[in-house]
Amino acid sequence: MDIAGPFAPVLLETLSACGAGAVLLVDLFTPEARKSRVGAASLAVTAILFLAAWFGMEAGGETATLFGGSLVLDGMAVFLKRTFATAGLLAVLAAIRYEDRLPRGRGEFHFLLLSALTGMFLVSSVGDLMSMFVSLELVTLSFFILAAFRRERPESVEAGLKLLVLGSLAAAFVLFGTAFLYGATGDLTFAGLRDHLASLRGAPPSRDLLLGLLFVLLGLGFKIGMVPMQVWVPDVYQGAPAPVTAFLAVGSKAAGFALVLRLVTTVAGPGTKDSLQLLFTALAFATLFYGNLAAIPQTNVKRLLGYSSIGHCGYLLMGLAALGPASYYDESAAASGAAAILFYLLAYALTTFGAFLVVILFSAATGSDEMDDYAGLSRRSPLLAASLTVALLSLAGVPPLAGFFGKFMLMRSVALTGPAGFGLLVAGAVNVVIGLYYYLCLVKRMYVHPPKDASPLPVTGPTAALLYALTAALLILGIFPGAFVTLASDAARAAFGVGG
Amino acid sequence: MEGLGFYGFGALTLLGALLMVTSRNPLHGVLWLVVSFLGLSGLFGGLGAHFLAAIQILVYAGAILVLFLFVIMLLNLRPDDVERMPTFSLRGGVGGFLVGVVGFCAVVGSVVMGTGAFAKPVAGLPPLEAGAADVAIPLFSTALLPFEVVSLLLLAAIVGSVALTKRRLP
Amino acid sequence: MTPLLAALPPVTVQHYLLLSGLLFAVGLVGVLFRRNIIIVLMCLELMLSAANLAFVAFSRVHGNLQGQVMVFFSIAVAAAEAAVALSIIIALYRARGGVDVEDAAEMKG
Amino acid sequence: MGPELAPFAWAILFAPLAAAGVAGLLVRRRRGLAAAVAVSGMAVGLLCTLYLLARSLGAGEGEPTGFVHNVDWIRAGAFTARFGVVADRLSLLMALVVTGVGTPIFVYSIGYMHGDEGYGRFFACLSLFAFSMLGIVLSTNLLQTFVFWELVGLSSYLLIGFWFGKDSAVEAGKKAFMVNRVGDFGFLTGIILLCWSAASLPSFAGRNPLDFADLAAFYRAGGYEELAKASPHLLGLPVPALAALLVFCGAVGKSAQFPLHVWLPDAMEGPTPVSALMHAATMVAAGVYMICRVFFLFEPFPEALHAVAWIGGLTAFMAATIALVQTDIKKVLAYSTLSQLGYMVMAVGLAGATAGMFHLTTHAFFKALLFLCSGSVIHACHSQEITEMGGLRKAMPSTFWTWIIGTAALVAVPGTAGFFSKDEILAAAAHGEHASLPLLVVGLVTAGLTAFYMLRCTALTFFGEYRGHGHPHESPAVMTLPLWFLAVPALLVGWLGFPLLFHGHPWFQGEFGITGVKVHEGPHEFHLPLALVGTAFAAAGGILGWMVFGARRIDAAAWKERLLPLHTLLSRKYFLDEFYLWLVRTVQQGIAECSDFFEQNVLIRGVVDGLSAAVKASGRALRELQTGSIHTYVRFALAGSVLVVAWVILSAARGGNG
Repeated sequence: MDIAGPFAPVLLETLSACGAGAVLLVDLFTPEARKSRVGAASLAVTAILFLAAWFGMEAGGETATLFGGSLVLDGMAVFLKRTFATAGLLAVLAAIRYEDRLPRGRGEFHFLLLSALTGMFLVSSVGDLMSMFVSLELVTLSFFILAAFRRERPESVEAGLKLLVLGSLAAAFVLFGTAFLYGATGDLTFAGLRDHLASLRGAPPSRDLLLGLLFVLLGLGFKIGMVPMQVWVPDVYQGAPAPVTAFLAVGSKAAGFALVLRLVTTVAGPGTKDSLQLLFTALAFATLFYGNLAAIPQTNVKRLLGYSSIGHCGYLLMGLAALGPASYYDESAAASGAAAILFYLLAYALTTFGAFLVVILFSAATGSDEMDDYAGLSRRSPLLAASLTVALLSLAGVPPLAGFFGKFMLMRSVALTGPAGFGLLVAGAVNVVIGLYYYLCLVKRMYVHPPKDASPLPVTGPTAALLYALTAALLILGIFPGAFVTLASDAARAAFGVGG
Repeated sequence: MEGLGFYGFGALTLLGALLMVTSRNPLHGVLWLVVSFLGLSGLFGGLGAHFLAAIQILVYAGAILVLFLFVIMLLNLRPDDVERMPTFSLRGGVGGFLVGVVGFCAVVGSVVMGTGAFAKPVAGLPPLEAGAADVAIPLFSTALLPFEVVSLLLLAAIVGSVALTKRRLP
Repeated sequence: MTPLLAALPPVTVQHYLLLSGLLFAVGLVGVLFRRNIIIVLMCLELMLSAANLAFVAFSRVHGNLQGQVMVFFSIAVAAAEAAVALSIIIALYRARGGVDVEDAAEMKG
Repeated sequence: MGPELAPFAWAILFAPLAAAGVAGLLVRRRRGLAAAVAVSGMAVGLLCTLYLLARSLGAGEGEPTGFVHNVDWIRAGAFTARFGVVADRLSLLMALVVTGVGTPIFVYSIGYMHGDEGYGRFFACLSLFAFSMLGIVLSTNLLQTFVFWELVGLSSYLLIGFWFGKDSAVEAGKKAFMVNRVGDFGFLTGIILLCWSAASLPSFAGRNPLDFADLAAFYRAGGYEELAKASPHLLGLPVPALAALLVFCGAVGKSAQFPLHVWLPDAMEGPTPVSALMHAATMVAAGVYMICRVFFLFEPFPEALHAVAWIGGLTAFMAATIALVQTDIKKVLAYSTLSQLGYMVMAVGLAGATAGMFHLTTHAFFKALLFLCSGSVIHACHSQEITEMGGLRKAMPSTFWTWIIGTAALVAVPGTAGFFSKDEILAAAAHGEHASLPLLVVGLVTAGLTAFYMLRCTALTFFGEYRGHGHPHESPAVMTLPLWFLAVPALLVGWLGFPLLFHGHPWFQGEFGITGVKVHEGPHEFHLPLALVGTAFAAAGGILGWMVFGARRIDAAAWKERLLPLHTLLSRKYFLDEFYLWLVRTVQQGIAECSDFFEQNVLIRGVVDGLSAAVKASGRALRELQTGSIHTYVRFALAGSVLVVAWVILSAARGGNG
């Protein structure tokens, strides 16, 4: 369906930027008593974006470029945009459930959600480092404000401040690294970088290029919660308003991985593969164990999900470790790693929102995020308990839920690299067991422990429908992943230039 | 002449930066940072980036740092309000300094000094003079997308700042 | 004056890069050790500027203007970041009554 | 018999799922209807199984005895995963076990669950469990097996969590889930290793590395040698042998073999025979079934088979010694189950899939029967301690007689089901291709121990005086009828494997399904001398047990009345008692305590608890890092980044210069 003509490649970005402005205008002209219209307007925008992303874009179409190569729309970008559009829609739905606790600034809140979403759309298809930097900053900056948005709560401000200081440090890393990439290649486009590496004919790249690449990767590692840039994650997850946390968990991670993938597909070549595989294997190890071990003693649900999100970054890094030298399948191991990352991100988006929606509803009703207060939830609201259980099991990677298939694909891609990946496979397996342990601790509280306060928690019709839909989506993605796997794998193979 | 410019402005920049980092009074810190940015502007000029040299003074020194001053005065911060002592626990301080700062300098320094392509004297490079018009051409052609994104970014920053700071809580 | 200059080695791109690295490191020192959040913020700005210096130097090396255009964007981003950061600082001051980094350490573990 | 019968096979799989959906979502609050839906779902599965089995057995010479029906599930580039059903004698036999044991259990639950709040939900969960179990049974490929494998674990966890509502039981459920995951990840790693190594061979092209039939055909054509040559040795083993052992890890977890057996006795803790049954008759058998299904992976590697057989033998012996000293009726049966599972695994390692499957089938029926009986007893006595029972044979005649039938089958009284399957295993240990004298001894001793503890348990439960509280009475018909329903196969199912009787229909030999399980060449024999020796061991154990616990009680009563007149008899009794005490305290108790000590201290405390303590401690240590101070965070991030950059650049420099 071609509704935008030559502007089709920037359709989503344009729509969401205009939508953000429209939401501000609606806010401006809406009397105080009818502020729920703002949320409705924002919902309409994201619903249109969702439909446009899933039904208005061709996944297998030709790669389109605009702005002289600054913007590239290929299969990978389309897949990521669909993930972002889904996350954006769910974030706005979650935010509407949360609005009662926003005493002011609904318009601004939704505007910032949409501007972050615009940034994510841009990030998924940037073609040069300038666009990368500013799009990334658009996402980050929107999240600085969103995290601190409930400024009457000290935790929220603290979350914003921590995000700000570490995020700015990461931005400085990215900028410094970009400078060295520019110094080494004389160009700021991904194509230029690729040409430069191709001209080396398999020789390892110069050390200044490596320095630049590493600083950019570490700066992006901040977005995805990768060791050693992961320290902010638990505090910010705990302190930020819950819909923001969910959007941050999904959007920031996916945006970071979009860029890491873009960068790695650009630089992966005979001269860099060894270093990259070693690097990502080590980082995946550290990140996996850090996130999952530190999650065990947690008592706050949002904080637990924060540590778990670090763990999930570790799993995703396993897909990057598959980009190294492959003994049996050369390019296809790399492509399957990238495909696994894409699929995992989509599954993670749905799962995370499934979990956070329950967290939002629960804290709206009880004002608490403590795990102990979840005791006996199954008796107070079977639907909430069941939805959260399904989401947690999907995070843990239990079949037939979406998370299982994602982990299976990641592990498969690591296995395809041959015996070199064996240690990482074992580490992944061990971490799945650890992860299961702490998720089950929460499940146990909900189903076994007696409730302190037995009053039922009612769930209204639309919310229940949303919970059912998310649970169904997790099952569908786990049981019939075929279509999505095909999309992800076509996208990844196109990005690596593997035929078929 | 090239040499004089670099050493002079470089020393100014570094000195300003060091004094900013060590100043107890944030007000003094801002002023030292202005000095440092003036030096940086001189360095930009020496490298032929005349437009950026002007921007550095107009935007950084003229706008951003004034905003800092404004906030410091708004909050009425005095030196002893905040900095009772810097956090310098022995372990974190020495470890952070050694691994972080010294390690950073060592890595970057060794890479810079080890790359032969950067050993060329600047004076020998082909001249590059970039005034406003020269920078504007790529800015509005090849770099149009980031330019548009920056406009959105600034809008988001404005909206966000207003949302975070406006006084009235209904 | 002249003998002093003559005694110094000719200025190479490395000099600019080392200066840029040093400025970045000075910024790092501030972020690592200062408690006044405003100073920390200024140090972050200094780090961005240090990267800008490297960009301009590389722009001179390669003889193209891409680096300078990037610096333009970097300054714009820095401005936006400063505005947001200062508003968060004001919110922090209202919530905690101070601007000490160590005050914002309630969430941990 | 061909794919035109596929609808029946799909019906076996999806009837319980449909029942779960209807019972769970539509009629959850209408108790009777939910139960009826669940029972009929199982009954449909049972009927379809019986029909297909009849067709398979009735297949004429040269006609296929099974079929595979696949649909493409996920297709992504070079990777295709299928979803399908396989109906051959192996899978149909297992399906018969699941549905044939499952149906009476469902009926029994109607009575046992009477008055429970979550009646409808319970039946939905039970049906879901049956669906996942049948999914493993009918699976055509490794990935599908793995998915249902996990689903079985999950649904049993849900059932335990649902049913107990008390902390220790859910801890047990969690432990079961966790320990199983350890095995499962061996399994998954094995699958991936196998796929990776097989798919890398050019001669494998065109086949699906996950598919049982494709893999089996490849192995039968000698592909394993190529595989072993093409890939490097890992841990001193050729890759296909390592993959086989890793796949076996999955079975070790699910079938509760040493050293992952620790979860099974705990899973019995709860008061319900229904939930325990899953851990006795069907779910734990999944591991044995799975290694039978992929037996072709083990067949070419004697070292792998030996490992399997020894793990099985060790489990069988160890669990039997522990069972000797248990006083909880369900714990006795739990350790007995462990022991019998070990027997099955040993059988697979020694004789091949057919013997293992034979014992699995007979065991499923009589162990299910014994568990239902124990449930009936617990229902009547409100206690699980056999020291608080006694004399129940008069109060509960149906339960008593069916228990006796089950015990006879377990003890392997000639003519009962257990006799034939146990004989086959002993014969394999004595005369088979991989015969092993030590394992024969283990098998015989275990047979004796089995008889001993079962007689002890029977004597203490059903004979003598009632020592508990209240007045035990027989359970309602809805509970006793399933007992009789199961008693029939417990007595008779063994004859199916008796070669002299079914000479024309060799059930447990020859080509045994699409994956070409084939060990016994030539006609199967019945080994009379060995059968006698085995029976003698069992009889010795049984008589000793009876003397000590049955006979002693009668005489002990008499002894109190007539203290002096029968002095010599008494002294003899005393001698026996002392001997028994000595035997139990020093030898058996010693072995049992050693095993128990090993399990409690080394395995649970040392490995399981130690690991979890280490994990928790490191979690807390990492937590210390998260001080909340931005300075700490910046320092960590910066120091980490600098180290990463320095490491990569230095290693790249070394690589570049060197």
